[in-house]
Amino acid sequence: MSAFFGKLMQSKKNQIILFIAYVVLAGAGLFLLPDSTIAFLMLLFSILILYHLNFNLRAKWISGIVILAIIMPFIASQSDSYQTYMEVGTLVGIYCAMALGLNIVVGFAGLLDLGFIAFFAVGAYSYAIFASEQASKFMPFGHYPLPGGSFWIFIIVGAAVAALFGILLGVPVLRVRGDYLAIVTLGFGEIIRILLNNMDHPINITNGSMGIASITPPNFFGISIGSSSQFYYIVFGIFLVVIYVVRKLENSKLGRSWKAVRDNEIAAQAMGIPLVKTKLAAFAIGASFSGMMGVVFAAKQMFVDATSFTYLESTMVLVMVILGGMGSVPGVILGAGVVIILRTQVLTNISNWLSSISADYGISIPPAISPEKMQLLIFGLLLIIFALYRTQGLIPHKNRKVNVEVLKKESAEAALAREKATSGGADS
Amino acid sequence: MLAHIIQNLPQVLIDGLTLGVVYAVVAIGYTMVYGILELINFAHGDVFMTGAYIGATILFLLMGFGLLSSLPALIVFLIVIILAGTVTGMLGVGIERVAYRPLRRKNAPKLIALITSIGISFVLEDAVRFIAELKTGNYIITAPSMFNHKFNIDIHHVLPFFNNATFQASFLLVLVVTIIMLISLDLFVNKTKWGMAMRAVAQDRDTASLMTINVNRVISVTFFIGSALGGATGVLFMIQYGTINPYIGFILGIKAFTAAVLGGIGNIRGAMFGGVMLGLLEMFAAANLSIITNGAMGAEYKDVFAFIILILVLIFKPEGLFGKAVVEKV
Amino acid sequence: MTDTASKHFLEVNKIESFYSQIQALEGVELHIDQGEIVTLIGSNGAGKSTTLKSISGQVRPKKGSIIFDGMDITNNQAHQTALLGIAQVPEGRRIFPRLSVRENLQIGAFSVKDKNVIAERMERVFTYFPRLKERLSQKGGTMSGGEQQMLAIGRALMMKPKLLMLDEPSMGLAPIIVEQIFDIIKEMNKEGMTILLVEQNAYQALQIADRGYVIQTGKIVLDGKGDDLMKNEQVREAYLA
Amino acid sequence: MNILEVKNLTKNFGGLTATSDITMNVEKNSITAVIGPNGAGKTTFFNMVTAVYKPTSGDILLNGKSLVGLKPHQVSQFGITRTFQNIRLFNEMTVLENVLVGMHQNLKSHWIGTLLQLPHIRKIEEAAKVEAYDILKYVGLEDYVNENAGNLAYGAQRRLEIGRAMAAKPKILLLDEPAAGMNPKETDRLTSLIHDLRTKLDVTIILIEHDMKLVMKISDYIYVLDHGELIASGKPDEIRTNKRVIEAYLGKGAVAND
Amino acid sequence: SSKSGGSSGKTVIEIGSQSPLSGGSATLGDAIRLGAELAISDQKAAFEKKGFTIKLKDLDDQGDPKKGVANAQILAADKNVLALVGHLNSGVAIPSSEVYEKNSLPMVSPATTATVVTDRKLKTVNRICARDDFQGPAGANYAIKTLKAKKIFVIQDKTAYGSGLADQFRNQAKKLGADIVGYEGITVGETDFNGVLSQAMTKKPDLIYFGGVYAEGGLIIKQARQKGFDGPIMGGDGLDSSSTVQIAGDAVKGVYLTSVAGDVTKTEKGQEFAKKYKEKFGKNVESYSAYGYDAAGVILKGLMKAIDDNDGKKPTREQVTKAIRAVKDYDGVTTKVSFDDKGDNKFAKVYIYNFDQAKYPPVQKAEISQ
Ligand SMILES: Nc1ncnc2c1ncn2[C@@H]1O[C@H](COP(=O)(O)OP(=O)(O)OP(=O)(O)O)[C@@H](O)[C@H]1O
Ligand SMILES: Nc1ncnc2c1ncn2[C@@H]1O[C@H](COP(=O)(O)OP(=O)(O)OP(=O)(O)O)[C@@H](O)[C@H]1O
Ligand SMILES: CC(C)C[C@H](N)C(=O)O
Ligand SMILES: [Mg+2]
Ligand SMILES: [Mg+2]
Repeated sequence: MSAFFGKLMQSKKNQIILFIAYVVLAGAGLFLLPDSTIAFLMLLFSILILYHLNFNLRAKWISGIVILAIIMPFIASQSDSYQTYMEVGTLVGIYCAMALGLNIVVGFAGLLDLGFIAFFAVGAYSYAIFASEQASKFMPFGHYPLPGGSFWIFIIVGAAVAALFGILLGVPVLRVRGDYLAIVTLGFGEIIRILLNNMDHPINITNGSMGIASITPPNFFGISIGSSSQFYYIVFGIFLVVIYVVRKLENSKLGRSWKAVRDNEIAAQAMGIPLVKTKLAAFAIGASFSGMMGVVFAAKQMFVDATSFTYLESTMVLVMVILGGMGSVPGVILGAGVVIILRTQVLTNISNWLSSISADYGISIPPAISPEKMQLLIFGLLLIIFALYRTQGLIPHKNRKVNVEVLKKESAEAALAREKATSGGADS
Repeated sequence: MLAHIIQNLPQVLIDGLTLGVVYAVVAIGYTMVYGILELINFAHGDVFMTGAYIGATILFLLMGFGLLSSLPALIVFLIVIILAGTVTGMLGVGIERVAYRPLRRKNAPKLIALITSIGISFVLEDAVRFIAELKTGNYIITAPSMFNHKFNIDIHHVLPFFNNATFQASFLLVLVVTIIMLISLDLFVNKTKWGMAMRAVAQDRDTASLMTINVNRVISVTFFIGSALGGATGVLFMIQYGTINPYIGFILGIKAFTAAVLGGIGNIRGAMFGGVMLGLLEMFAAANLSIITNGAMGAEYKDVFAFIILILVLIFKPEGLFGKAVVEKV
Repeated sequence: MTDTASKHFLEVNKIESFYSQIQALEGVELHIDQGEIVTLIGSNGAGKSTTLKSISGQVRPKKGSIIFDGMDITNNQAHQTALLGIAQVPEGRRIFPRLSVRENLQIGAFSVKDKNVIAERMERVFTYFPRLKERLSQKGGTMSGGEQQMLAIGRALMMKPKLLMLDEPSMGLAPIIVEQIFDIIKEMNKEGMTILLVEQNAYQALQIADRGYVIQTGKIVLDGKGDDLMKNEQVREAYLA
Repeated sequence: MNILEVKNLTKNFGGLTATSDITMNVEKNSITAVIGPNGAGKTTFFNMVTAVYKPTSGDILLNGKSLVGLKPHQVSQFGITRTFQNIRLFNEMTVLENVLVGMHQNLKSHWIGTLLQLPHIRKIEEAAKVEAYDILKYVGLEDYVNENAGNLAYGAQRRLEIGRAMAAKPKILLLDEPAAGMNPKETDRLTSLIHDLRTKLDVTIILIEHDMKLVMKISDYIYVLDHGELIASGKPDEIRTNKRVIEAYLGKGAVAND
Repeated sequence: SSKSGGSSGKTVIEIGSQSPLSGGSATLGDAIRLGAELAISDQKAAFEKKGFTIKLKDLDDQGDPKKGVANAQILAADKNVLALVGHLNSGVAIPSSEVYEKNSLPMVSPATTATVVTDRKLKTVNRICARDDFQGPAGANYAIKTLKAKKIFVIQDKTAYGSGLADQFRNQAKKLGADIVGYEGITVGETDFNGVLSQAMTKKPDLIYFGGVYAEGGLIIKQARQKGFDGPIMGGDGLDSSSTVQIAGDAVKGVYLTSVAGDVTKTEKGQEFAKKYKEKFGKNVESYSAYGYDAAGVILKGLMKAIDDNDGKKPTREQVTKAIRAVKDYDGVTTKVSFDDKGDNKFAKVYIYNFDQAKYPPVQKAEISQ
């Protein structure tokens, strides 16, 4: 059976046909079934399948974007759960970008960061403060809330402010090494959270534990953006940019410097890599992704308070990175997707389903162990199982391989050219 | 202002010490596991919590047999703490078997164990909650009160600029027991062959096994000791604070981990010192911050205060207070 | 397990060892008799270290078997094999960096209970390497390269094994010490220790060895008496300058 | 002309004097060897030149400018690159990437340019790969281009270290026991490789090595350390017969063998 | 689960519920859910008659705003869900209600007291309990006028609820001329509050006020007593739980609290409810059990009205939203309900309780209407 399947998948044409069939099937399921979470997940799963097929890279990218930006939203829009699906999609996008940012810090540069959510918070608050009445409580000039159009500028501002904080955090990092870093970052994250939760006096900057409510929704050429399906596209856009940046950086000079520092600091320095600058770059760039998404998050929730930025959140982002496969971009994306979908959708659905069958069959479960309460337990078990069975992560990191044949050829050509040049020089 | 702070000092010291020794012993669990596996065992705070529940269970069982009233409190206490420590120790060994050893066998990257430890942490919290709630209807458990005789230190009489301080008998108990635990552990690790084996395993597992050291056994023993200490501390915690719930391990875990780092992670004396210092710092900050800042910052900033001190310490002594700078021969 | 297999002190039967997917040994076969000095030579990456690691249990062969003193140790854990009396001086020294020199030596005799025996053996090591005695409380990791090598050899001697496997013991040592190392090996051998020696310094290795094996890309391609191998045209061509 | 001058260099570790009052001059484009018994202070000397350790006292001058007080990466940027006695590769990176990192300081491809996909940046990166491949061919690792460096056998790792250091195109190349872990045949190849390197890269080489055959064959000048002190210096023939050197370091056999 | 069939071929209508079922304040969260469940099972028959099966869809918001919002999306997407009982925590209710508003899904909260909840004037947001700007001042009045407190030390838990309430209390107390000798924050989840209490002791207050929930409040009470504080300690509805007694033990004596929930055991109706509750779930009632029950009751009343107005067909959410807001003089087990234009209950009262022994419920001392 599997041999047959293997053979079937060998030909590219078969792959294309089967893949399209799968997408159509999942899409039809999403379209036709009234409650189609499974079909929705199947459709998302197609991206993972796509990743494993051996199409060329461009075809994969295009099909992936088409599925996520057109097919999925369109079909889902026919469903009652449209906004739910889009909300899940939006959250996945937000956390993917954040996890990709953390991946730069942890996966590439090898710096364990337990307070990463702070940058998200900084981004969120920077928009929340200025896009609500809040700013007028301490700003002597200007009119607040700023109009929804400012959102677009704030995406950049959020990135910049978060990057700045990243550098700020970097300063103690210059001296602290290895796992001591973990605790410094944890402390930093907690400090930021506590400050945000308390800066309502003497000057009211963050409105303290009451949080900031009534944040102005973004405005796109006069259209006010409020629904998850709209945010989905904003997030999707940012997400594509982030992926592009990460992929390019990974194989750039800077990316190699990160990995060199991660693998061996002393040797990296001996090769002329400045430790401080390289680490700071990792912190700043990683943080900036988080900051951008923080802005989006604030705009989407229309309310922020410090409870969204706890230490547990930081560890969740870290879980996404490690679970997905440290340093592996597709892995980290998958990790974020799995964790978010589990937490927001699957676990809730499972527990609902359990309690509805127990109700249907008239089984009375003591309130102490009712399935609604078991989400964390199931999540914990799943984490353990994942980790034990995918020890290298869901999609383990692989170093990009160069094509040796091409190098060989180019090297020969270059040698020939050099030879010509020297003999030519001799001629004249 | 200063007068206020000074008046309060004896009480703040006592309270800080109480909290500090609890941090210290839990911190040792972190430090030991970290020292040997370079793993931040996120589940350790919850092992501590489970120990408290196990202790409570034993206490209630004893009460059920009517032993609580017939035996001297100290004997009951010893039974409970030893039994609870042992059971928690075995729990720790079990966790290591299930969640960490398979990873080691598969040569997984170090950080993946972080995931299983977080998973274990969730599972422990919820499992304890279910069981407690199922048995008692409420997951918050209040232990029968023991050692709640109150003492008053009449220091004001001797040194009039101090206010009097009070503490309960349980404070003395906590202090004495933790000091005994800490000293015996320190001796064990620094003076016995097992201790040397632990340090060797920590530094190079493969080579340690070439020296006839059974690496898995050493790790099991480490987990047993760390977890047993955690469990025993859980019992002390229950006696000192009276009430336990399944979530006490979370924040306490973070604090204890912080303390371990402050002292120099992997270093047992460091963990002790870091724990006590953190307890004192926190207590001092909570009691005095708003006096010092004239109301601009209150007790809610105590963790900021503690973390800033931590960061400062690490900036000036990056290997923690007791850690030795690891000179890497190049 | 099988007693029929115990013709030799150590028997390595067609073992195949892997590093995850990569095959490093493709059926290595060799044997050592009690009291012999046997050397294993081969170029970089041939599989010498992997062979030693397979015997000591650090790498578990997927196929084949290893019999030591009549016991099948193929699937032993490393510490079990070590307890049977097989010591290894690992490639790259692998000193415990944060243990002192003294502790590094003590741990070599981890299975020995008697303190006097440990002290005795330590004295013996000091006669070979007086430098170690001068530096008893220095952290192993801060010793110079050659000092670490001495420590690694000394640590293995502390175990007083039945079979001593040395992975490039002369590496990083001053010429004057290298000579001494080979003397020590001979001396140990005279006292009854069986030796398996991996050396880049093939010349000297073959000189003191009773027999030798040549390994190439994971397979034994040649074996014979030490002298014979030294004269072998192929060997001279490949390994001796 | 002296490219590197070392003046009264001393390093103490607590009570231990690892190098004591060393003065050396290294001539441009020469091959200079530093030899001596184990623990003599050779590696410590390298560590001070590359700013891994700060000298207790004394000075190190590169073309007349002091290097003391610089950061390791700055020293590297001034054109001094080294290999390590206990190998330090980037284990989780491929063999090719290791060499590319070696080339970094001469690689003019800023990451912002990479992000913008500027064509000339791509060209630079592409050319760098070809050059890295050439270097790998040179050190005989062309079959391991995509292998993780940590998976190489010991000898191969040594050669990769040399390749990585070469890639930096240094003015001064410090090699710490490059032949350790190589058999005589391989050492021979390495000898000619180092020899070629000097002319090919126009580089000054300082080398620590216990393989006397190699040292005597390629060194222009030799310094001998013992217990942190300079006990002799001179041309190979002078050193070979120096009584003090034989006693402390070479041993009788070594002389006979040669 | 949208099998529109149901067990007997009837149209399914679901009532959502969101409250923390796990975590620190689960005692109260669970009570809300169980109260709602009881209300639904009580009225199941009435709806069956009209051809509808009503069901509870209960979700755990974990006291976490993000989880609350995600759950809100799930509920909003389920077209069978026409209304929702919840939340417990103001901090969760505020962002979640933005989602409800967008989806016209009406919510009736039994317990969120923060002012912002209804001050945003959302059409879908209602609550049957009193507001903190009523509860806090009521507490202050009692503390100063009845308990004669002059120097008050305020501690709060730095959550939207705790600081909101403590702020309201402080402002009123100041107005009445009391001296606020300290105003300190603590961290939710911690267990040792001796530091703050030491500070309090040096200020020699004659009353300590705590804005927060029982998990921390219980310990503060206990530790304050251990420190030798024997004056009155006062708190808000967050302390109105059997868990306060469970945690504080004997120390709870002399604790006063304001609550927005009335004592069910005072009326016959209430006692009957408590009995039924205990029978069905094997637990004693908590402060918010009856409020969960009444919140669901209000929803069901509105729903029934909407069905009738819609000729017996399943109404739209908009219809239900309007019908619920229009509920007049609903007579529940503990409270009467009529909503004003913000969604606040005109009949909401604040009650003052005192623990005179270590037993829940405490003794009702006063009942204050607006
Ligand atoms: N950890 C590893 N992961 C993957 N491959 C490895 C690993 N260690 C060794 N190898 C490969 O296994 C083969 C044999 O290596 P081994 O170390 O046994 O060689 P060796 O003969 O000891 O070489 P050397 O003389 O350089 O020490 C080599 O091709 C090497 O690349
Ligand atoms: N960080 C350190 N702390 C203490 N002692 C040190 C440190 N580094 C080196 N030493 C000591 O200084 C001396 C010189 O060491 P170094 O590494 O320079 O020797 P070397 O000449 O390179 O020897 P080898 O040929 O064995 O590599 C040695 O005795 C060593 O133990
Ligand atoms: C149980 C209470 C603490 C809930 C509180 N009334 C709130 O609005 O959050
Ligand atoms: Mg080898
Ligand atoms: Mg050296």
